[in-house]
Amino acid sequence: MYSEELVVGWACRKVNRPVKWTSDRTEAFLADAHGRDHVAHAEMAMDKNGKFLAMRVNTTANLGAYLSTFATMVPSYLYAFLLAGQYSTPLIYSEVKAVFTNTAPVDAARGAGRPEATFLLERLVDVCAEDMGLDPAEIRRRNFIPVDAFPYQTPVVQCYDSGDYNAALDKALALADYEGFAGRAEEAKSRGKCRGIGLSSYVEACGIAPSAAVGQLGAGVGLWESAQVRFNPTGNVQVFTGTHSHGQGHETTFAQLVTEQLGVPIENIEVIHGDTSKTQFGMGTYGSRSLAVGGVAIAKACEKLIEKGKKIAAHALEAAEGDIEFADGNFAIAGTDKAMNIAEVAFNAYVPHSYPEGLEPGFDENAFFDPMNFSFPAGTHICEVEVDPDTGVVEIVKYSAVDDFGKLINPMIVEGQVHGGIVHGVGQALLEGCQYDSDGQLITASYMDYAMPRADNVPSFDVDYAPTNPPHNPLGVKGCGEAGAIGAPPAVINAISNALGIKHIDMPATPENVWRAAQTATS
Amino acid sequence: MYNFSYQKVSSIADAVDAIQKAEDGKFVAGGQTMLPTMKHRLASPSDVIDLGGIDELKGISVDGDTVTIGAMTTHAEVAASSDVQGAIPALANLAGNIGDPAVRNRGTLGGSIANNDPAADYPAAVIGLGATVKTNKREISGDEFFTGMFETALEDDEVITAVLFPKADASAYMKFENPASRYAIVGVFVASSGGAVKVGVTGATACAHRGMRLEEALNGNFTADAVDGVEIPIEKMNSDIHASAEYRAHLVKVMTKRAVEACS
Amino acid sequence: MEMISEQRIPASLDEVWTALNNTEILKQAMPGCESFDAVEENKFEAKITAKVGPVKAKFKFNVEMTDIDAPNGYTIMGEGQGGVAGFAKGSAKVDLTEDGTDTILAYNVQANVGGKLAQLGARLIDGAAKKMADEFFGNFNELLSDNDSA
Amino acid sequence: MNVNGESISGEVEDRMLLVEFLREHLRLTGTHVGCDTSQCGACVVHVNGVSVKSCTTLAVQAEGGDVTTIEGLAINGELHPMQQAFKDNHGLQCGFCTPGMVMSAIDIVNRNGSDVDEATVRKELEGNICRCTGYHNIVKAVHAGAKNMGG
Amino acid sequence: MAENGVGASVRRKEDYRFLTGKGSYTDDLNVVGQTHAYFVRSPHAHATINSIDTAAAAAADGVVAVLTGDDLAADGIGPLICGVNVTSDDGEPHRAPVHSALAQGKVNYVGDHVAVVIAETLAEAKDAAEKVEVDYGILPAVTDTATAADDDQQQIHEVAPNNQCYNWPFGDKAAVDAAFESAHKVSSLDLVNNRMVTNPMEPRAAAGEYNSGTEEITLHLTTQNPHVHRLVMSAFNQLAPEHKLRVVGPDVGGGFGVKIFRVLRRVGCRLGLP
Repeated sequence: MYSEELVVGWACRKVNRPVKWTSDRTEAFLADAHGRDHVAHAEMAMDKNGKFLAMRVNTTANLGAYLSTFATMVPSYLYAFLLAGQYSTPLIYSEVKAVFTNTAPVDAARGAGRPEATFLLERLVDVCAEDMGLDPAEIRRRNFIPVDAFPYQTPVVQCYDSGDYNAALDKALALADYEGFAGRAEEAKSRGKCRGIGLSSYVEACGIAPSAAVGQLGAGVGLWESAQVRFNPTGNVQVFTGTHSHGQGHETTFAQLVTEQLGVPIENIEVIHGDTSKTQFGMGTYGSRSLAVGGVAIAKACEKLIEKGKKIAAHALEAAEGDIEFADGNFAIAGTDKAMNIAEVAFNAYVPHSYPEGLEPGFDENAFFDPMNFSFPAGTHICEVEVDPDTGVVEIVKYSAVDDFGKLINPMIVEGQVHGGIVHGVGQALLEGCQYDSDGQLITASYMDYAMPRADNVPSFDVDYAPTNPPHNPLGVKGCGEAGAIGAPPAVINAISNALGIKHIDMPATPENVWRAAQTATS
Repeated sequence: MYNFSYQKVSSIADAVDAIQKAEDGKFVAGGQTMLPTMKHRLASPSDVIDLGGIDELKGISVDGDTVTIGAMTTHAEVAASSDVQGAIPALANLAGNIGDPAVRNRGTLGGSIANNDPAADYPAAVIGLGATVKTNKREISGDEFFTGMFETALEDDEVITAVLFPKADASAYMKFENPASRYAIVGVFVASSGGAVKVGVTGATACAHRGMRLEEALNGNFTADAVDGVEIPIEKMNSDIHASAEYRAHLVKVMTKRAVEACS
Repeated sequence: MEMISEQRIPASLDEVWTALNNTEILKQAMPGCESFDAVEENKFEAKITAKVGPVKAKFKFNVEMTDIDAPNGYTIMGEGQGGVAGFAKGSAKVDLTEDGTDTILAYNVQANVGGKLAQLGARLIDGAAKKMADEFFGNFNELLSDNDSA
Repeated sequence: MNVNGESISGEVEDRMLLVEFLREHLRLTGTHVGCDTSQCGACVVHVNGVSVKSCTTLAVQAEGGDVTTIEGLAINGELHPMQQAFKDNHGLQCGFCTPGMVMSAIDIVNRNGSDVDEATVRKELEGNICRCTGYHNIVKAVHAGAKNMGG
Repeated sequence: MAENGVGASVRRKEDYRFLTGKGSYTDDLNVVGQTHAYFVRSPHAHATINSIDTAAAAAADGVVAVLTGDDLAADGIGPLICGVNVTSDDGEPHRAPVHSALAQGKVNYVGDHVAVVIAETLAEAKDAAEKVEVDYGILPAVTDTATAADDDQQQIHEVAPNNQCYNWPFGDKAAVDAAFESAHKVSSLDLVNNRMVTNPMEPRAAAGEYNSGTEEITLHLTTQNPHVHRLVMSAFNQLAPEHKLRVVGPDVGGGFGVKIFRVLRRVGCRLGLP
């Protein structure tokens, strides 16, 4: 939460007038919570086959001037608990020092902790591959958690639900034509360009979260989600969710869940969110949780409606409740053609002229869902770049992503989330760097100096899926909103390192930094 | 923005009259730099005198070896002009890469060179092509027009009317963009005419300038390789979070080579 | 940022030193300076309108002279408030050395800005500071040269 | 001025920006403000048929001009081909940059024709920033819209 | 049914309004009698606030009120909270400095909130904000992540010695060290994870309305979770009882984490529950 929000709420009562405040972009740069800002040292111990034996990580995390709402958790629980990644490393030790500075507060930013962990680990794995003389794909394969080991308990608290990391890697390698890379690199060389390819095999914990788990970590409320599915007498449906959509398309995805389950035409379903006076208490949208947690709550409310509908239909059709079956929007007496559709049931529920005692009028159900575990999307992203060694300019020539999000409710929307996440991650890797001078003045406080990714900074992407079935989630879904931002940064930096034959380059890999690295690499 | 008084004038005489009467007046051409500055309250002119209504400041004409572009001609108009494309394609190309399409639809040639931002594109072309800046008072050679960071030879009540660009046998502009603002970190305009080479450099130093050392090397040996031996003095280069002086000096050479290659 | 430069001034070291302590000369040399008044010994208040391209901001500077080593040099420091534009602070360490009949004035300038100027003008700060310092010492040189010929 | 085909007149302060006039006086809030340095493009409208950033244009400068905003594209509830293409291709997520993006897209097609290539589309969208979509689907949408506009 | 059900790439229901300019974002809301707020922010990264003189601003054209941290404290509005506890290696909870919504006594970063001006128009609020005189005592600033906790650094918050919020070890160090001792090969890497600004395209906004008849505050916010915003503002900031506070997140133009209010700690205690 922010000062401005509280002050506006307080001030409108104090002056007894409506008060509006809107940030301009410069204020947003100054006072919106920033993200990331770690310095870290990481080490991996290996046996002679390149098998990971243990990892040690030392991290300093900048929290800014004050603690923002989630500041403490991002570099701790959302970071260190993801350090196992896709690997069966048996021993992990992490130390995180969180510090205050005279800079804007730092808090959650797309991925929150998980991109930091993934960048560190997936860069380190490439360094390990180089040190062991192994192909980056090979060292990953040797260390992946095997498909038959799920659910898999990592040494850092998290217990992964499901995954088939080899499947995603193989599919991504094929999609990226990894085999053909050497030829493309040769061809690029003839044009004076350095071509590189980089892998990133990430896992993340989202679908935040099981209340029991976060309770143990010091959270004082649960992280369930709520839903209410209400039929109006004329048969259309209002779905109230405690989640909140700000671009994710809930009004569509959630309507799809309801149309699938209840058989009501999608145009007759309205999803309502974001108003404390309209919707029941809910936890909101972040940590890729809306579908994996909120969607399940909706499904459960729909189940309750079906149960209730059976009672009403049984009464109306003069049958035993046990004989009523529900399918495709119709309540029917099993083995007969006597049936009524769900809209008729709804009308009946609000016109209960002859209801027996015990049958409650109304057709409106609530449900809450508290998952047993996080959901653990994973995947392999492969980035191919061409570096112009004369200028240091990096062009992403090909980007392939294969993700496991479990079951997809709306593939179009999921793919859009992947695209957006990738570009957020590419932005971090190549363009975006927030800089303060030594006096604490923010010198990247506008789009004139803070480089946002534009359409011509990125190519179109090749996206595919290697789904597994998460056992804890009744819908079989995992979150997808943050995956790209988590997977992309190491894929891009690994590709640049590969192109130049260097150990590492820090983000953002600006043209000057890349040019300097290229100078060092060739000298 | 602070308040000010806006006047749209329809003749140069009215414009001059208005600025002389104003306490602290400013001409606005396209306004693409001035309005954001005023919005941030970093400038507070008492009067804003809009030159957009003066028809004689607009338009493009080709006469023999000279392309004349009115000061209030927008970047988009220059980029799209078949006259400019035919006579000096590098100039059309330069105009078509200033800012973004919406900015190009309002930003003007006169506004750009009068502002003389150290990272603006047009000054490189004015210098590289050896253009002449025509005002309501006189004609100023490109070399003499740009006098320092954001400074020009213009007097307070002087209005640019047009820029006269001589055709070149071959010319090219190569720009290395700032990834955030898309201004030039370094932009180099190379023009070759009758064996004589001119090089206009922007972005690199406090003010656009002629690349004399580069010209020396390229006169008589108009090849990219000729640039290799040229030493670019680092101490004069701009340095900021986007590019150090050393990197800028390097880019001046790379962009020059690429411009020379594009000329052939 | 930091920058180092020098001026050769056709005047004696003592003349230059005197001028460096003359508020009227300092005022005339400073671009955009409207007033430069002593408030106490070695402390001054200056009003300056700084103009860099489209940006025009009025500053009120508190100026102080320190490390005074007459007649060989001093450090002149200023901190200015520019209202909504932000603030600027800078110092110039000035060293004088005699060279024949001329004096070499070497200056080492450090400048910083804060507020909107820093937030929006990062790419221009170094250039603008250098320009102002060079103009100031250039004007100063000219003023002394004119004095000589007068 | 003429806004979305309707003649509009009003007294405004000289310092009022076109975007402020549209949003505050005419309550045409589809045109958004996403930055203060003319970079993001959320405020793009058409003035006399070409795209301009309404946050960097004074209202008085548009006097007598024809202004088209996102609200003026759909006719009788039927989406403009470019709007339809954005919907069909999932070219928007949070919707905030979308009005400016659509106005710029139409301008791109107007200038480059219906067979504009991908590199040109990407290059010419440089004045419009989107944080949600990763541009992939926007580029697809502009191509689809270009075809529909052309046909 | 299946064509619009699970697994179908259904075109979005929300798109029509966004594509026709009919989305309703917080800044699009306009109500009768609306005033505009503009914040006076610190231009300094680290400074004491010696005094704030609001008289000239309060007297400026169109100004409705100029409010500071003292006014906020006088009305009993609580400071902003951090939601999650992390236990440091000394067994103590993480160090949590008080964060008043309007600074009191000290500012700690450029952009920190010093005062708010409320006026009839935004331009008037900005004009008046320039008239708020703040006397700052400038302190050295700490900006570098790697060295912020070094002994010679300026102390920012009294409660956090060495500018350290926590040091949080996790894992079996002895076992890990032993594994490193006997490893065939150790690879290592130093890296920086660069600071980002999240930049949803819609800047944050808030619009508040108070109904003195029902004593209810309605707050429209660019929020990712309105209920939690309400809960915290009620339980921790004492803005209003939960049933007298309505929080609405209308159309929100991107969040990416920057518009969250997250998990909170100790709500139960605050509410007097076990």
